[in-house]
Amino acid sequence: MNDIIIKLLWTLLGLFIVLNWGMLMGASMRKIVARVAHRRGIPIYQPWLDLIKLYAKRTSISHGVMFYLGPVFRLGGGVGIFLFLPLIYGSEYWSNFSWAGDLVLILYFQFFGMLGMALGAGEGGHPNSVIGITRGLSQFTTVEIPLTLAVISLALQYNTLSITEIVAAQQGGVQNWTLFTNPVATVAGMLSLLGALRHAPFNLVKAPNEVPIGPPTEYHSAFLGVLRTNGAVLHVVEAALFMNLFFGGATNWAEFIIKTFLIYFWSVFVGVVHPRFRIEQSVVWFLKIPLAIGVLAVILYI
Amino acid sequence: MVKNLYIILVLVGLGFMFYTFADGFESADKLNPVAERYAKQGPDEVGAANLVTAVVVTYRGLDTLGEVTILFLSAAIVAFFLKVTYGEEEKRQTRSVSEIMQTAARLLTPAVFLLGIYVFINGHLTPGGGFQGGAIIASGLVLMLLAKPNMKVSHTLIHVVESISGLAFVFIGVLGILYAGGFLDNSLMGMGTLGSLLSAGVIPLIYIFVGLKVGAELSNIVAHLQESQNEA
Amino acid sequence: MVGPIYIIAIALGLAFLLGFFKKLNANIAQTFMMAGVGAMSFISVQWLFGHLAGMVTETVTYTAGFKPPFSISLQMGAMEAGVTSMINIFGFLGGVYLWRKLKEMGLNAIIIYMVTLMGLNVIVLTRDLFNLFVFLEVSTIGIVGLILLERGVNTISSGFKYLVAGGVISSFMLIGTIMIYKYAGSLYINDIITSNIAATKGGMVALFLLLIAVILELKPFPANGWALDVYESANSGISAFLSAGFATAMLFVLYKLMPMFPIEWQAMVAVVGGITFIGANLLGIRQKNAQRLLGYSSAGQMGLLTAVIGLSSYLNEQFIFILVTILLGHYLAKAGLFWLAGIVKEKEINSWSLLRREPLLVVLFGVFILTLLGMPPFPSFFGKWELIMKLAAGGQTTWILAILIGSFLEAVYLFKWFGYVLKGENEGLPVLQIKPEKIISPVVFATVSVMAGYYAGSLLGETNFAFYIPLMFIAAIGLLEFLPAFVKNTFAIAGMGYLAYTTLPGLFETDLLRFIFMGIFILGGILTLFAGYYYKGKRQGFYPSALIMFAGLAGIIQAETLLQFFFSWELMTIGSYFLIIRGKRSMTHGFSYMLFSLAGAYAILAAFGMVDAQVGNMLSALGGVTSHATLIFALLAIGFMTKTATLGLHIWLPGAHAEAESDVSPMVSAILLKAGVFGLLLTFFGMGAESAGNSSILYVLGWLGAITALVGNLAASFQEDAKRLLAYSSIGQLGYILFAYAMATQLGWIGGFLYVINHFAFKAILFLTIGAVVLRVKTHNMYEMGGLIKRMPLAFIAALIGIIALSGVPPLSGFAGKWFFYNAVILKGWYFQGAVVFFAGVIAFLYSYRILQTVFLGQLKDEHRHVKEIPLTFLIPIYILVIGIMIFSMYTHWVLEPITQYLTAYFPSDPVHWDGAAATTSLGYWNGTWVMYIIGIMFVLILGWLLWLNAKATKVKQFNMVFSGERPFTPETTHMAHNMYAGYNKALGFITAPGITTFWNKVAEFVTDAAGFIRRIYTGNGQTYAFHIVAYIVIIYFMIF
Amino acid sequence: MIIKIVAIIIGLLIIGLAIYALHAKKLTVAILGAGAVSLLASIMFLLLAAPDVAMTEAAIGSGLSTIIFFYVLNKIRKQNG
Amino acid sequence: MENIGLENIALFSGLILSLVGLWGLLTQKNIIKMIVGFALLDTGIHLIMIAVGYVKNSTAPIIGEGVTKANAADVIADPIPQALVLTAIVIGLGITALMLAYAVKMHQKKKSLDINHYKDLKW
Repeated sequence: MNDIIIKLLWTLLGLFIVLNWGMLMGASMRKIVARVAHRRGIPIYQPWLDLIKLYAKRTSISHGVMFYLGPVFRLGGGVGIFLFLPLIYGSEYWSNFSWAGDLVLILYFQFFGMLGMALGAGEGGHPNSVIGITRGLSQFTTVEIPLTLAVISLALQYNTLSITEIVAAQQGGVQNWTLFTNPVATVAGMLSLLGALRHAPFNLVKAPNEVPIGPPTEYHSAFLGVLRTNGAVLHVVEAALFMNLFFGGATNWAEFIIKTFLIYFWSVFVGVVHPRFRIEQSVVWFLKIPLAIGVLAVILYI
Repeated sequence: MVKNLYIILVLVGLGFMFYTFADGFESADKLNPVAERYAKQGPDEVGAANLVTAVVVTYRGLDTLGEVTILFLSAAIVAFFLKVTYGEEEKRQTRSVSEIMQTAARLLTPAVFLLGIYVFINGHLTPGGGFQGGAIIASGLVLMLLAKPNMKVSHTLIHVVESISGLAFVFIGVLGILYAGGFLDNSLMGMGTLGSLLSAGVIPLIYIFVGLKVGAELSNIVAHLQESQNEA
Repeated sequence: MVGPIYIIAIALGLAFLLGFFKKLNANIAQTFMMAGVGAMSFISVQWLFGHLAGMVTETVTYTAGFKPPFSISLQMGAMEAGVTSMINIFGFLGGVYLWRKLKEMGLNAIIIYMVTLMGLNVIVLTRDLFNLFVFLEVSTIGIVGLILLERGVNTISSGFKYLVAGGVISSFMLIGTIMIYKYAGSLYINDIITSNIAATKGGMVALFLLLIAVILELKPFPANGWALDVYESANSGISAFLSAGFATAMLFVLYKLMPMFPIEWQAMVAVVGGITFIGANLLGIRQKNAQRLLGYSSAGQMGLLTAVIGLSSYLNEQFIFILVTILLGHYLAKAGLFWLAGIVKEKEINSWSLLRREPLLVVLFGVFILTLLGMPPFPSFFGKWELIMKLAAGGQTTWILAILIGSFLEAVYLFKWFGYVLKGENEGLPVLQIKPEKIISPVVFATVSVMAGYYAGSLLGETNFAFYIPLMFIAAIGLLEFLPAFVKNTFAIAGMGYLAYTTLPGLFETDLLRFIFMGIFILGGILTLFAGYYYKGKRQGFYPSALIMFAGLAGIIQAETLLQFFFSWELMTIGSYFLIIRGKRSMTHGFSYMLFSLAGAYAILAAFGMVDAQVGNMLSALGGVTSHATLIFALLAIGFMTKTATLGLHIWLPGAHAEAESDVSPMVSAILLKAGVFGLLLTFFGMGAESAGNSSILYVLGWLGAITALVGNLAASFQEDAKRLLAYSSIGQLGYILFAYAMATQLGWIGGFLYVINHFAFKAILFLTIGAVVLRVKTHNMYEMGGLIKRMPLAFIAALIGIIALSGVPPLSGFAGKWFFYNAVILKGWYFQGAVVFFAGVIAFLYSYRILQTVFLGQLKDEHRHVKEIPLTFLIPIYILVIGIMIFSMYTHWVLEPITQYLTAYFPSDPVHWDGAAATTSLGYWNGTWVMYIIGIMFVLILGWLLWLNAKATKVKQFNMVFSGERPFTPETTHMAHNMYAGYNKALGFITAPGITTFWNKVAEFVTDAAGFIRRIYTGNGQTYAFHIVAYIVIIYFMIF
Repeated sequence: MIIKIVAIIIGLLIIGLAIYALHAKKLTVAILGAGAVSLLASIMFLLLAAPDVAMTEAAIGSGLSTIIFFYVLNKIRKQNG
Repeated sequence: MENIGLENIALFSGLILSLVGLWGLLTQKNIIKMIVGFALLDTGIHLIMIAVGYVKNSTAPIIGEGVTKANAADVIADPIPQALVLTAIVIGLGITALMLAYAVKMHQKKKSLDINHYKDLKW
């Protein structure tokens, strides 16, 4: 019993680290993007302020039960991935609850949050949220394919679906990273990451610059706070997943922070230099080059 | 025309098929075993001098029954079909028939009837029999009708004759099962002397009935046709 | 025993006697006639019973006191007794049926009727060739007379055509007969058989003429236009006479004379019959006139029987059985249908809907149609079964194909007709006037058909009494049709419960595979039946149909022999067809369902034939097949895939499932589809997946399953109709299942089982929920719904659980399937198929979201502001399933571990290890229970946190939302539901282009066009028909000489 | 020998009359032709030692049949008129 | 001439007469003529049948002048085909009468004897 409580405490600590790191990373990215566009950008502490403000807001309205549950699902999705993901290789405590399920569990748990969010936003009754969701789902379907193929390739390469074992196989030097041992799969995975994180050019879903659109339209105050929390957690966790799969994992928090930052940066960087796709364009795009690369990745390991 | 060509083609094919029958066709020098038995034993078994009659009435009696049935059916159908609906009773044929014709018919008709009866009574002895006799009787009726187109033939009479003779035919047949070797067995009655009128078992009896029946049925057909002439 | 000669004596004596009474009261005359026919029937039936009881032996009656060949003899063997019984009993019932007509037409008609019947008797009995000819003429002339019961110009001209054709045919017969006499020296059939007549060319030609004349009397395609006109225009009682009486007798003549002909001609007879069977049935497709249609069918059936006679050398000891059962089926059904045609008095088959005014007539119609088609439990089913088995044993694959094609074509028009009867607007249908004397005979024949079916089945030595218990139960329910629905529903559920009680425990001990499927069938049956309490009134026809389906389903599980399996399979198909077409607009879909099912069933039948030929009748012996194993495997797979709606064979499913009633959709979707899966599993288990041929088929099936999943899911995403969406989703899910089983590895099959159970549970939940919602909101279109969560929250929760289970999101059971898939795919090496499947799995989110969003979320429509929660009768089964699915998700290992053990027998390598809830493979691991716990706790914690933060959240009105300062529009325009995935459709919609539907439509079009083209040979000109006859003779002559 | 020649002549006549009957413009001629064919056939039967058949053919084939034909023809004429 | 017997002549005439009759039945548009054709076909068949029953140089199968019970088997023609023909003739008459009755009724309905006018039922 003690074990579990201690485990739980460590996990909560990890979650806290990840959350803060996520916010910091998000803020710094926005800063970078702003600088590229010759703007000053937000102060680096802005996300914290936002979050506190949102959680503290008094007005709160609800459109119904599912509306209420939507953010819960959403954050549950992010935290869930965190829970099933081993963060630091070799550390029993930082491996969270990854013993309950392997890579497949994480791949499919991504949908948990998406689906709940989508339904919650749907109950809000705002037409734009539905539009956003349909776009998001549409895009996500094809984003998954290269990732799936990359995962299959990895499973073939390492003969396992356990993330811990995949990381273990990459220890012993940079040359053992999947990035170098299986570059094709890495490329496929990284392209998929672009879509998964929904940065430009695949950000029509959120379309941050237009009038309120996308799933969060109706959400505000604590609801939005929960969503923001999830955003921060999810970004880090997604990056951590890719780190584990392709970049040798992390043996300590420093390595974790550097690698996740770079992975995250990659997605932002691509977004800055590319215009936005329409949904059917991105759907088709993922079915072309990334798909081909994914297929190649598998073929190489047959 | 193309169609006729097809027909010719098909008929030529048929001719080709038929040619296999004609090709090398030779009549036998002697009778086959079945016919031979009829020839050898027929006079004794059946007692009929006319072996064709023996075959028709006895050996293949069932065929004859079927044949009578067919005529019966045809008569019934024609009657059933051309059921006369006298729209206007008076609208009869008015064409007059010549005096000579009428007289001749009046004289000839009984003779024709008698001839018919003669033919079927002697069916087991000489050529002829029930069918021919019946046909002759019907011709007599035609003669009558020619002379008197407006004559109303008594259907009741025809039907009674037809029914009685038909029933008698069947009855004799059944008696054969009960008292002799089988349906239509000839040996129900004595064979008599070959060549005499009262011989050949029940053949004369049957032929009388067949003759009456055929005569009645053919008359029936003719009468119906005649009456339908006057149909409204 | 009263001798057969008395048949003649009675009929003729009576006929001549009646002549006395030209003016006699027709009633009395008719009573005499019926007494006479009754006596004839008695004579033949007593002989039949004597033969059946073994009391008498083949008896020959001599006439004129001489033995054949010197006189004509009548033979009364078992066959003769049977056939004359058939003819006379038909004659009696037909007389009852025609009572009024005959009376109206008078004495002559009565006499003709009786004499014609007598003629047919003699045709059957006589052993003399010329006598045969004479009485054939008697019958022909009699029929020509009977045609005149109707006096329309068409009837008369068709009678003339018949007469001309009959005259030509009998001329050839006469030439043949006399030439046979010439060469054989005898007219006694036995003599001719023993004589060496075929040695000479002339003798051969003579025999040929006789044979072809007999065949022509059976109305072979295409030389049968003359008969069709009569069938069409004669009084229906007479058409029945022609079809059931005359054709039966003529068929027997062919049978009787067959030994006369050289053995090589059997092939010719068979081919002629086969061409007729296919040709006549093909032309039937375009036919609209009911009686003419029956005429085509009649010709077709005679063709089949002719083929059977021609194929007798392959059928060995079962020849008689096959001949008699198929003949009996034809006889009963055709007579019955013609009689019904007379009751309906509508010419066009699409006006037959007025039968619906009388449920009894519908039942009769159904019995006759199914009898005709050889469906269980009717006699011809067993005949066709044995036929295929024996042909397969003889290696006659082409023949099997031909017979199945012909049967299929026949089914096409019969079921189309059936559809017209069962469906359409009830409004404005005139009331049927049924005279009592017209209904007796069909009822008797329908009853006989059922009993004969049972008898035929028991003759095959199957212990199939057990199979009749459910049928009796169904019949009992059928008799209780007058009771209100809820009473019948209770009976039905009780019956299912009893079935569960008697079967499930035993199966649990012995066979897990069967236990699982039986559990799904029975449990699903009870739950979906429970929803039926919602319906008020009598719900006529529902319970018999549903129970027939469930009886079939239970039967395929319990079947031990191939025959039992196929019997149950067809039973299930019929029951489900009836269920499906109950929907308002489901006729066309039910029709295509039936066609695909039948085609599939025929594929199965063909495969079973080949199996039976090699290893016998036991289902368990499937594995012993050695030759043609791959073909058998493929045929079985195709057959079963018509039921699982695999891509290419799926076009029936969406409509059939979507348009069915609310509680029928889950029956046919969640439950019925599993029958196909069960069949596939039997095949895979039975035949093994190891052999090279099979594994390459499985490879194809794997791809097929994957693509089916993709296309099904994609198409589901683009539907506007909620039930159609679910239907397409079923296609996709069944694609997964096919894929899983095609992998033929332990992991794959575990995944497959998981999907089977999972799909059953969530699809039942979803269809019940959506069906109930549809009942409430009265529309299928999702864009006309929306916001219903406010009105029916319980329905929403159920649907949500169902959707989560469907989409494979952890922690519900769907994920377990995905997990096994990943492991299986990678270990099997089917990476790209796997990728397609996973892609399909992601696409499932699109429609999952769509159905939840557009039905339950978004804007509530004004007209739905007061709809009620879905009915309790639906909620109860739904929530039982919801609880079930939760338990199954949490403790998946309770089910999967035994399955793993079960499968170890087939896959000894054992890649999955179970340690409590934790599953481990060489690749990965997964602990369902813990995942559930972790996610549950986390979810509760976050929810609690949000509640703490946001405790005072107030509910706002529907239109209170962020809308750029504008007031939103109406619910209709604000509800984004129509064409939801427009962008996606633009990108990938081409995949769902209805190419397959178009393909099948083109096929159908081609067939109907062909039928339309070929049937132009029937110009209506009597002369042309006569020419056809002559040309037919000549052509066949030149083909065999 | 003479019988044979007679038979051949009768045979030829039969065929010729038959063709003539079928191609006659007038129906009465056609019917009479058929009757004549029947009559000739009955002579042929006589030659072939079948007096019974000859009688029958003469009485029925050429006699009654022809009469019936004429009745029908007459009837049809009346229907036309 | 020697090897052509009476029976050959009869058979040949019969066969050709049948073909002619059939030709008439198949080509004549007039219903009455079709029936005439049918009657000819029938007569042809009767000829064939009698030809089959003929035995070389035989006499009628009637016991009387020249035919005794003893020599009957050697001198008579086969009685069976003759009996059959008797039946066939009567049957032919029945059918012909029926056809004619039909012709009358058909004509009554449509006032036409052309077989081409009676094809309302087809396909």
